Amino acid sequence: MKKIINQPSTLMMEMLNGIVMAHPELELLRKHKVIKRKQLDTDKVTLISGGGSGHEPAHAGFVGKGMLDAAVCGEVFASPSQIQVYQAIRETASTKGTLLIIKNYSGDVMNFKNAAHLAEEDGRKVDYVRVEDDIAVEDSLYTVGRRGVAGTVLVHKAAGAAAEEGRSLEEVKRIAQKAADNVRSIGIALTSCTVPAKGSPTFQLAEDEMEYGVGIHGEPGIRREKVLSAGALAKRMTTDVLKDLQITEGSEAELVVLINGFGGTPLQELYAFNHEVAKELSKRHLNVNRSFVGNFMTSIDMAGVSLSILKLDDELKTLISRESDAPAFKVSG
Amino acid sequence: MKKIINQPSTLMMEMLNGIVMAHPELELLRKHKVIKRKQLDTDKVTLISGGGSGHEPAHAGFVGKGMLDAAVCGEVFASPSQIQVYQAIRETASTKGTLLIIKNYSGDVMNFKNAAHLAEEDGRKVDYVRVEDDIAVEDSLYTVGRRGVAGTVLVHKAAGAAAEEGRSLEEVKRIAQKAADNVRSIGIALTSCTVPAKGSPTFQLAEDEMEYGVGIHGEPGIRREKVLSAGALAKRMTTDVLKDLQITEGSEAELVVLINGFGGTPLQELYAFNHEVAKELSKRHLNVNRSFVGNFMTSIDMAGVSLSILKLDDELKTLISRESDAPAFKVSG
Amino acid sequence: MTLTAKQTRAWLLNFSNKIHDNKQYLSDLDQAIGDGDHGSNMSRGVTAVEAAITDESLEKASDVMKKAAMAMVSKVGGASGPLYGSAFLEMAKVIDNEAIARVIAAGLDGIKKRGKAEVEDKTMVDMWAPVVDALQDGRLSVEAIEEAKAQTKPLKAKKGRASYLNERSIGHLDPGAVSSSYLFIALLEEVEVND
Amino acid sequence: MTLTAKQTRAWLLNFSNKIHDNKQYLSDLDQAIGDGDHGSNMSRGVTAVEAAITDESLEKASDVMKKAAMAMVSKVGGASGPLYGSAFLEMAKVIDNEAIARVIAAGLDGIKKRGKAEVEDKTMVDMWAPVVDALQDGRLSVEAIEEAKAQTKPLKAKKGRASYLNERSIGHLDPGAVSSSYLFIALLEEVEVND
Ligand SMILES: Nc1ncnc2c1ncn2[C@@H]1O[C@H](COP(=O)(O)OP(=O)(O)O)[C@@H](O)[C@H]1O
Ligand SMILES: Nc1ncnc2c1ncn2[C@@H]1O[C@H](COP(=O)(O)OP(=O)(O)O)[C@@H](O)[C@H]1O
Ligand SMILES: [Mg+2]
Ligand SMILES: [Mg+2]
Ligand SMILES: [Mg+2]
Ligand SMILES: [Mg+2]
Repeated sequence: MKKIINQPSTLMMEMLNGIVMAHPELELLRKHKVIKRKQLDTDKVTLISGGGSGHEPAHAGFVGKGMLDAAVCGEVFASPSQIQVYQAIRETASTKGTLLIIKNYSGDVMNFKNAAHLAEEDGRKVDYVRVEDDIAVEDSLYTVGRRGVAGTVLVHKAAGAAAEEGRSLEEVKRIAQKAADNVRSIGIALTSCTVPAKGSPTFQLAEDEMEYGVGIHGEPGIRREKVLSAGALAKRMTTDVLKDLQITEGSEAELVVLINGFGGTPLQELYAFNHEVAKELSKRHLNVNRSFVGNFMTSIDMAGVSLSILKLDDELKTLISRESDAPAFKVSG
Repeated sequence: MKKIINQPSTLMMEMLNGIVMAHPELELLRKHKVIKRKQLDTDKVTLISGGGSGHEPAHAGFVGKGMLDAAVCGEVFASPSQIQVYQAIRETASTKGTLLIIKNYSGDVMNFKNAAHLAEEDGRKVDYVRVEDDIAVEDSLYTVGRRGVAGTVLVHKAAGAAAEEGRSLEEVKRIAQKAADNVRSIGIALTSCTVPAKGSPTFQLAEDEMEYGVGIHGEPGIRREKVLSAGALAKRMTTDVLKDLQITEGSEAELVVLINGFGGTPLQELYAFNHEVAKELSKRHLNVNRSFVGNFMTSIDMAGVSLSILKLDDELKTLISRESDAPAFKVSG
Repeated sequence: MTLTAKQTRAWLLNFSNKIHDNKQYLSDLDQAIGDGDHGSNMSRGVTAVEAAITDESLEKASDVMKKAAMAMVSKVGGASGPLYGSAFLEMAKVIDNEAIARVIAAGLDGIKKRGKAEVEDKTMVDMWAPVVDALQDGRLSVEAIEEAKAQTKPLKAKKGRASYLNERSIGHLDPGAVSSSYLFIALLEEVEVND
Repeated sequence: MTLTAKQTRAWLLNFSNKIHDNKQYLSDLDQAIGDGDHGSNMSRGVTAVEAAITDESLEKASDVMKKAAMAMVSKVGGASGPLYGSAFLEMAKVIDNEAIARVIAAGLDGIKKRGKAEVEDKTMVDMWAPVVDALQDGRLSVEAIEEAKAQTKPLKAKKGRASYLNERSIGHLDPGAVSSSYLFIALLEEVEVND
């Protein structure tokens, strides 16, 4: 394993320190591994997200004006404990209540929900929304739903803008839920990530292989296949996502596209991939309102890309283009 | 070679298209591979930089308010031709003249300088500054000076802020030169990049090896060594850079730190490395004014990091903290 | 027969040792159908458990169990933290008054309530449920535990991270079932359960 | 003897073929002490040269050479683009009136003016300078070219990207000297230069 680290056990705390040094508008609650805005507006709904580490810039990079108020940071790929989340809720309480945005993984869901219950027992107003945007996982009665992946960032954005307007908890939740209901993602990997504590890649792929439908924790994808060209990949991923969103050719709805690198893929390829996706959408006479390209929800150093598409209505369209000023998600408004 | 591409020969144009799609405030002059601001202020000094591709987000990602007006894009690791640069100068001309910011590589210098001469023959006011921040290269009478690497981004920032104020070409050049004179960098690599047209890594390193003093084009470093821990690496790199800048313990000058990932290193490690560098600086009683952490001047998919330090005076301090709104360099001001 | 604080402590410390010894193995199992961290999650958890239960002033088995539950819940994120936490918490509620079969049954209920998994969903439930049955019949043995463990292999996961793999989850042991197997082997080693 | 447009075209097309044939080799050489793109840079350049000089209406050798120079300058970034461009441009100025030795000498001057390199700086100058000498003595041969090429190996680079490597540049051929060697072998194959 080649990494610029001291030892895996101290990496996370060093990283959190490094984040607040680079972004002095953020504050680290060391004991609970919570990164929060230094200046909280206690008169708006508090938005909290988080999860395991290893997805940087998620979620600390999304704390800031127009996005989150706090990110609760678990160990690499492990949800934060309910105590951490509970403390985050306490430390960022506002008069309007708190909304938790949870990526749908059993660990995250259990810990965030338990924390919400603990806080409610204190008499606080807390609600939550689960994001389940990954279409790689079949939606069926027998599973725990789908995974929450990069689409979550767009849920932060929409809910963040609504909260910033001073809307009620119910309203902000409605917006978050609407964004979550209208965003879908699919990801592929060319290489596996290497979890520092483990020191070796989580899976092995041959030079001509990729995994289609990977998660963001080094979980294998749903199929192992031969590598495709950027164009063929864009066509397939776009088709799959649009189908799941039930968007047909020529649909009026404007779309937000998020091209997310998993950490090891150069920006060069991400931008070129954006071009391929745009070509696919324009072939289908669909309108892109905005596209975001970069590393947003990574899987440490994995090479690969995910495509997320959010279907806008007028309300979401307005909110998505509002100003945001988080380290890893700045929109000029 | 595992990349998400169609073929190497079309990658660059696809990438440039993908960039302007994601950033509609930018415009691509397809014929000359120039990315420029859509809205130019013809009453401020025009700032142009550029160079080979493969350094994304450099330089297109630094085109925007408070930074550059245009980036001229060469093929992967090859300077743009003088014709391209000349056309960029023509297409972005302002009443106050044009400043070229050149990374010190023979190819870049020759092509940008020739372009400046061509434009001067048209009666235009054009000047240039060379950035030579890489201390890996010994400064000697017999070499062509040092390489220009990630420190160049801070030169863009300072000069960009000065230009935005409406200063004269001479003034903007003075600022750019001052920033260039006060910034130094050093980089290390854990893996080589893979140039798409070549398809195999430019150099090979064993599992326990790193290259100290690498450039940003896959050039080997000045020494091949055993991998160091993040702390030991930060200590050595910080010491080397400070020494070259002649900054001694307890010096009053405030510093800007730029931790630059080469493309394949996860943000996790970059932030943790920022923490180690901050520790080294604070041990020496030095004051960090600001630190920037991320992928700014990459070498495609190389794993590694560079450290740049800019020594501030009051003037540079003001300029560095001015607002900037380029896709890859947003400062809130 | 009910457990004493001393027995409970010995049981959990034995469990803890087994987790540490098999940390890498548990992560390897999780690598195949999950995200490769079950060993480190559990080892972080039991380290906290050890620290929490060494306090000699804990007089009742329920005190020890409650401390262990809190340690798991606060130190282990991931799915296994709250699940073991719930199990231990429910066990703490009855451990001072009920026989061991009823205690483990209470733990199983905690897991099922928290994780909504049923038998054959390829989770730790597939270890706890057969163990409860065996205890009720007074025939819990290492063999029975190993048997239950092996039974998770052909199952298709329906809960937890492995469920996202669908067909590809078949043919691998469930990591949580394996870590739970150490809990019950430790129980056999420390306590005479089948009397 | 001065070159005709036809001879010049044949010479440059032959050069172009050699570059295409050795594209990978040139990049490999550049990989050792540079950034591994000299082959692709040159091949992009000569492709543009081919297209520019096929125009049969170019009547003078200088017209052909000027077109080639512009093609190199506009299509090749990197260090080699402006250097070959300057060489060809300076050669164009004299090619209609001077003997070949003077033509190559003019090219060499262009390179030196543009790149500020001297002999033994481990650049293409170390190919052009001995070739000029040999031409002046009427003894240019493949052996002399190969000899000059080999001479670049022990040198330490003082100009260009390889100079950043310092000591580590020793022991490798200079890629630009090698690509220039094809220019002169092509010249030998197309023109009787030593008369
Ligand atoms: N809903 C659930 N009910 C019961 N057990 C579960 C459930 N979800 C996961 N598990 C158990 O947790 C184990 C994985 O734990 P761990 O790897 O520590 O957490 P994570 O999956 O969050 O990385 C699985 O092997 C399984 O036994
Ligand atoms: N200053 C210079 N003077 C003469 N030749 C030079 C100079 N700099 C570079 N070269 C030549 O250019 C060659 C490298 O060209 P190339 O790889 O195409 O450009 P780059 O170095 O920009 O990648 C070197 O091998 C050398 O022969
Ligand atoms: Mg996990
Ligand atoms: Mg080059
Ligand atoms: Mg796991
Ligand atoms: Mg080169």
